[in-house]
Amino acid sequence: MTTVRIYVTYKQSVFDPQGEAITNSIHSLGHSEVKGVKVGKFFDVTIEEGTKPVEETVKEISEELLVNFNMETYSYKVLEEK
Amino acid sequence: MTTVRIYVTYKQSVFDPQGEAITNSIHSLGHSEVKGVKVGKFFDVTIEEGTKPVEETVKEISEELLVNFNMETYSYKVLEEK
Amino acid sequence: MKFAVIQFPGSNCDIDLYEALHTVCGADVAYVPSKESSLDGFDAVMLPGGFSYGDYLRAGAIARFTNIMPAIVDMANAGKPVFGTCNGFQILTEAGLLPGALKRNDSLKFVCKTVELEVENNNTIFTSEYQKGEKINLPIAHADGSFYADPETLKQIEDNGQVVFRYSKENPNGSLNNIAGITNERGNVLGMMPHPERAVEALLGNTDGLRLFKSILDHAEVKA
Amino acid sequence: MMQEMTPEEIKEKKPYLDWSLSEEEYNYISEKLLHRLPNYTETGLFSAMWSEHCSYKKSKPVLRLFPTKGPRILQGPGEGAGVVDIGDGQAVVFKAESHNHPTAVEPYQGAATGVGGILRDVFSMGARPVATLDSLHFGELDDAHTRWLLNETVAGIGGYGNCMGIPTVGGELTFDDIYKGNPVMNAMSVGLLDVKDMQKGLAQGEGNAVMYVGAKTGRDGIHGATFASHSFDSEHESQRSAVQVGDPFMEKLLLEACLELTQKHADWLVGIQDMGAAGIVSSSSEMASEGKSGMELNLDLVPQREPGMSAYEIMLSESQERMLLCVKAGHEEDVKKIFDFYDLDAVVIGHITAGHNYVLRHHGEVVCDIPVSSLTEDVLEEPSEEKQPQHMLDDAAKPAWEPEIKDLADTYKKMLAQPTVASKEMFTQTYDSMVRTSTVVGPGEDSGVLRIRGTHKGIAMTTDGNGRFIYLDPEIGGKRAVVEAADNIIASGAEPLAITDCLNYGNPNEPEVFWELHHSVMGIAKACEVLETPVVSGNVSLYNETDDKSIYPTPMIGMVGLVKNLDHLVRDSFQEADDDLYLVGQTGADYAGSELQKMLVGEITGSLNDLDLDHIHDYQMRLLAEMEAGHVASAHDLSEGGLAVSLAESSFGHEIGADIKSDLTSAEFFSETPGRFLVSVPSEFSAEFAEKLGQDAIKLGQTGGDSLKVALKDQAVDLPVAELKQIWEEALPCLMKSKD
Ligand SMILES: Nc1ncnc2c1ncn2[C@@H]1O[C@H](COP(=O)(O)OP(=O)(O)O)[C@@H](O)[C@H]1O
Ligand SMILES: [Mg+2]
Repeated sequence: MTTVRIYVTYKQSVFDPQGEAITNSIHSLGHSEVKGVKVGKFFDVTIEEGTKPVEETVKEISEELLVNFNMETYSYKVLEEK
Repeated sequence: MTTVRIYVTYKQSVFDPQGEAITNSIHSLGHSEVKGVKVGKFFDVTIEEGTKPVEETVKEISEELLVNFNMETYSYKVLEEK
Repeated sequence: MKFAVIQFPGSNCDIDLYEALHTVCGADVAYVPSKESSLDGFDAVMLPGGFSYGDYLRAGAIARFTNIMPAIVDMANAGKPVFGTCNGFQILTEAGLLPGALKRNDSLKFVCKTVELEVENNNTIFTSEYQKGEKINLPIAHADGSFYADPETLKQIEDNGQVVFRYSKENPNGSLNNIAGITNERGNVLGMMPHPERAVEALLGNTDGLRLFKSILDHAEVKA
Repeated sequence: MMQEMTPEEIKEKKPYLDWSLSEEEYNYISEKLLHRLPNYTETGLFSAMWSEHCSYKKSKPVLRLFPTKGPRILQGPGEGAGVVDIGDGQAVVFKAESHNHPTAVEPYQGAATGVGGILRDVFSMGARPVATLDSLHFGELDDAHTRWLLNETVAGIGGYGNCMGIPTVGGELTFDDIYKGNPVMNAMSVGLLDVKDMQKGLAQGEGNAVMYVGAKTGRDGIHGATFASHSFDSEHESQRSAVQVGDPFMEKLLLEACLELTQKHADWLVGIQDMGAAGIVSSSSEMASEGKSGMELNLDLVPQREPGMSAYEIMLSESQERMLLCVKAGHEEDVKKIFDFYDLDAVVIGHITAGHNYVLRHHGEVVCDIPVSSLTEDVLEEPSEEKQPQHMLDDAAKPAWEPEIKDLADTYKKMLAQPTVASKEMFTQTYDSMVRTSTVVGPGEDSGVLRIRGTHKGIAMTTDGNGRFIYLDPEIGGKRAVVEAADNIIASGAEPLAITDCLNYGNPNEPEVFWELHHSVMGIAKACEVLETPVVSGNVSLYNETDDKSIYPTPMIGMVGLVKNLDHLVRDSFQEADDDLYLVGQTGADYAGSELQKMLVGEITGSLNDLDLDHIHDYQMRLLAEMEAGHVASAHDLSEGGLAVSLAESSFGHEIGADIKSDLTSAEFFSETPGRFLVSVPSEFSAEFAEKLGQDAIKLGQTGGDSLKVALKDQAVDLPVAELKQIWEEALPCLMKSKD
């Protein structure tokens, strides 16, 4: 079993209203040292090796389902193998 | 400037309906090698050093705002410093 | 008895609460923007539904830092009636005035419909006009209404009789123990996902929520 | 940063062709309007403002056919939204908008920003939006991508409207493979206004300020207007950066701030307009044009979300949740204070100047200096070729299709499970339809109805359009669309007031498509005249095609009506047993384009029968008078699936059945002749009702029991209401779950 963490975020130029609202809230709490917040989501996907390389599965499910390339991009990292 | 990625997830014992739904969709796409998905969110927070240690800021904003300890937990990682 | 209806940025059921109290019940009520910091002169405080701060972090999470919150906490501590519906309930849990938390609905979808509830506890200042065990119908309209508390907290809430309303036919969101509304330990803070203020006029097809407001008003009269 | 091309390089390399400005237009602008070569920024402004989306250069000659005036009409097309007087110093304000292309690309945000945009149109008039409706046409649900598109689109509409706290109270949702690559997503917003607070998009008075309020400007949606004026082909991937993200929370603040300004301090304000397609340039130049003024803006003052934006990017950005105000000199700080309270930016970015020029400064340089009218009024109208579609000629030569119903019970059940007919509740219940506690009738009936607080009146609203009919015969189909909308309004006991429209068509450069546009507008216009429902606003969406295949011509009609006394509001569902049942309107052999044809044949063919609009209007009004007299218990118009479907739907609400006997054949039971109603009348009013409706109503039988007992000329059935209801309710949830 391998667990891969897939990170999905808005593309650079896409407006992130959540990040904006959270930044404002952090400032109103007095944390002026915080310069900005961007929000993303991640998926910890547990994959059974064997049939095909883990990378391939990750690529396929990201492109078919988890990511909308019109506005999002993704990256991933293998968390653990056991 | 330091960017810290703060990860927030439901506590282990809390049902994650989104992970469940995504697992089902992945299966219906034919990826039987995927055994499970857990969903979380992350916040990339850009912090200016100086006034106080970055860790302290992260801890404060997480506990005050970003995490609801009734149902969530968090972890973080320093992404880059420049 | 004077009611305050709090307007957080993004509240949108403020008019519903206001009109239910003012036009339908003839009560004395005023809007109070959450930028204000005082509730002097008010006897009860009502937190409306809506999407405070867009619900952008978690529903109700950002609203609890508004100026008015300390005054609401003071009202709660003073034993005055504090009521939150929908987003108001979410804010009350985020602020720690009520136990537990409200998660995303199990369906992952916003749901707006009328559901059946059982009045579990009519021995509160909010529900004295109802019968214990009575079934009533109230509208819900939320995406984050699945009540969650850890097992220990849940047991406490149940043992103390803090559960006031339970979904009785179907559970529309995945709430633990079918919980639709709870009070604090003292019983003067009520949070509920359903919208009694949407059910106070026959013209709109439902008056089952009216007695909740009448109960609060009765209680004030008895006290006075 | 990329170096901008010089005017000479532009002339030579013709980048404007990619921005959908033609060489002829470019030359006309250089030679006749400016008498010089436009620079890079100016060329960008022209290409956006001269796009079909902003200028209506192709559709304008056709749009002139619409009747737009009437005794109640306070504002027709041309402003943010139409305004119709409803008495007591109040008006209803409404408009519809299409967001088909953005929705096809990013359905959640495309639909959400479509709703956000139409709301701004309504509150820019000084009105509070009180209801939203949608009109959705999607591909068949056997396709996983379509199911995803639909789910996300509905979530986007709900996500925006629910957060704003504006109830979604009605709409339509139909399915046909023709919409597979190019779904139709139209949204309509209805607002209420005290007539004295009405605003216009106007800028004038030398020295008055131009103020920018709301969200910051980013690079999103640059060239959205030209994007909307383009066909899709699978290759234009790069256009996809036009995706905009909606921020309903910001818009809620903007709404409240703008209403505070227009309702309490209108005297500070000259005009207000939302920033929609082509962002700052279209709003500011249109306001200056309306006021016959000059305007000078300093782009360095525009609140910006991203560093290093060029003048071109700032002007063309379609960032959401922004408005432009013209404020009387001296009141800038007052206005700012209002917006400050809502934590919104409000910044003076320029002034009204003497003369008629539109001047932009950026980083201390003049980057644009052109006559205002060259952007707004001098646009070359584009003559279009048109030709009657070949399929119409072919169809006319063929004998009409005659359905054969072998097993009435089986056909009836299958009909109720057609996705276009089946219950849409699984979608509509994700919309908050009750917020602000004025919804008397929410989604699921003929019209949505809202009470007007402080009065005993209501407003009824509906969206209707059936592309299949328009495709078969644009002119007759156009008439039918308006009649269907009026039927829905009248079925609620409301008097039709006026319409808005969204004209969704394919590529207008195709002569057959332009013919469809022209002739359907002729039909709509004719029906609006006869039914006395002028067109007060609308929207045109062209180039709805994927890989050269156009959608059906799909005009959406959004109609609003007035319920004079809510005591006489009429619902769809049978209210009591033993009421008399009437069918109002004649039934003919109208099978071309029907749901029955689609279900049995799998395709749409044939010619439509024309309608007698005067006659329909006449009995519609007599029916309405009976409703307003309180003689009608329930009324439901007949549309997809004809009498069969309306009968079933009317029985579902309170699970009250009916017992009817009729000379109609089982085919006619499903016929879709327009202008018909199923009406239940308490027996004490039955005689009078029958007399008033005369030849135009046929008594069918009675309500009652828990089944539908239907005896037709050739077949009879007796089906339990509960069984039919279950079929109708479960059809869509089941289709949406299917795996393939
Ligand atoms: N997408 C939608 N959004 C909101 N309401 C909808 C939608 N689709 C259908 N409805 C509601 O469902 C009911 C039935 O729709 P439809 O079959 O189009 O009605 P009709 O044929 O009477 O125009 C209508 O009340 C309509 O308001
Ligand atoms: Mg109808």
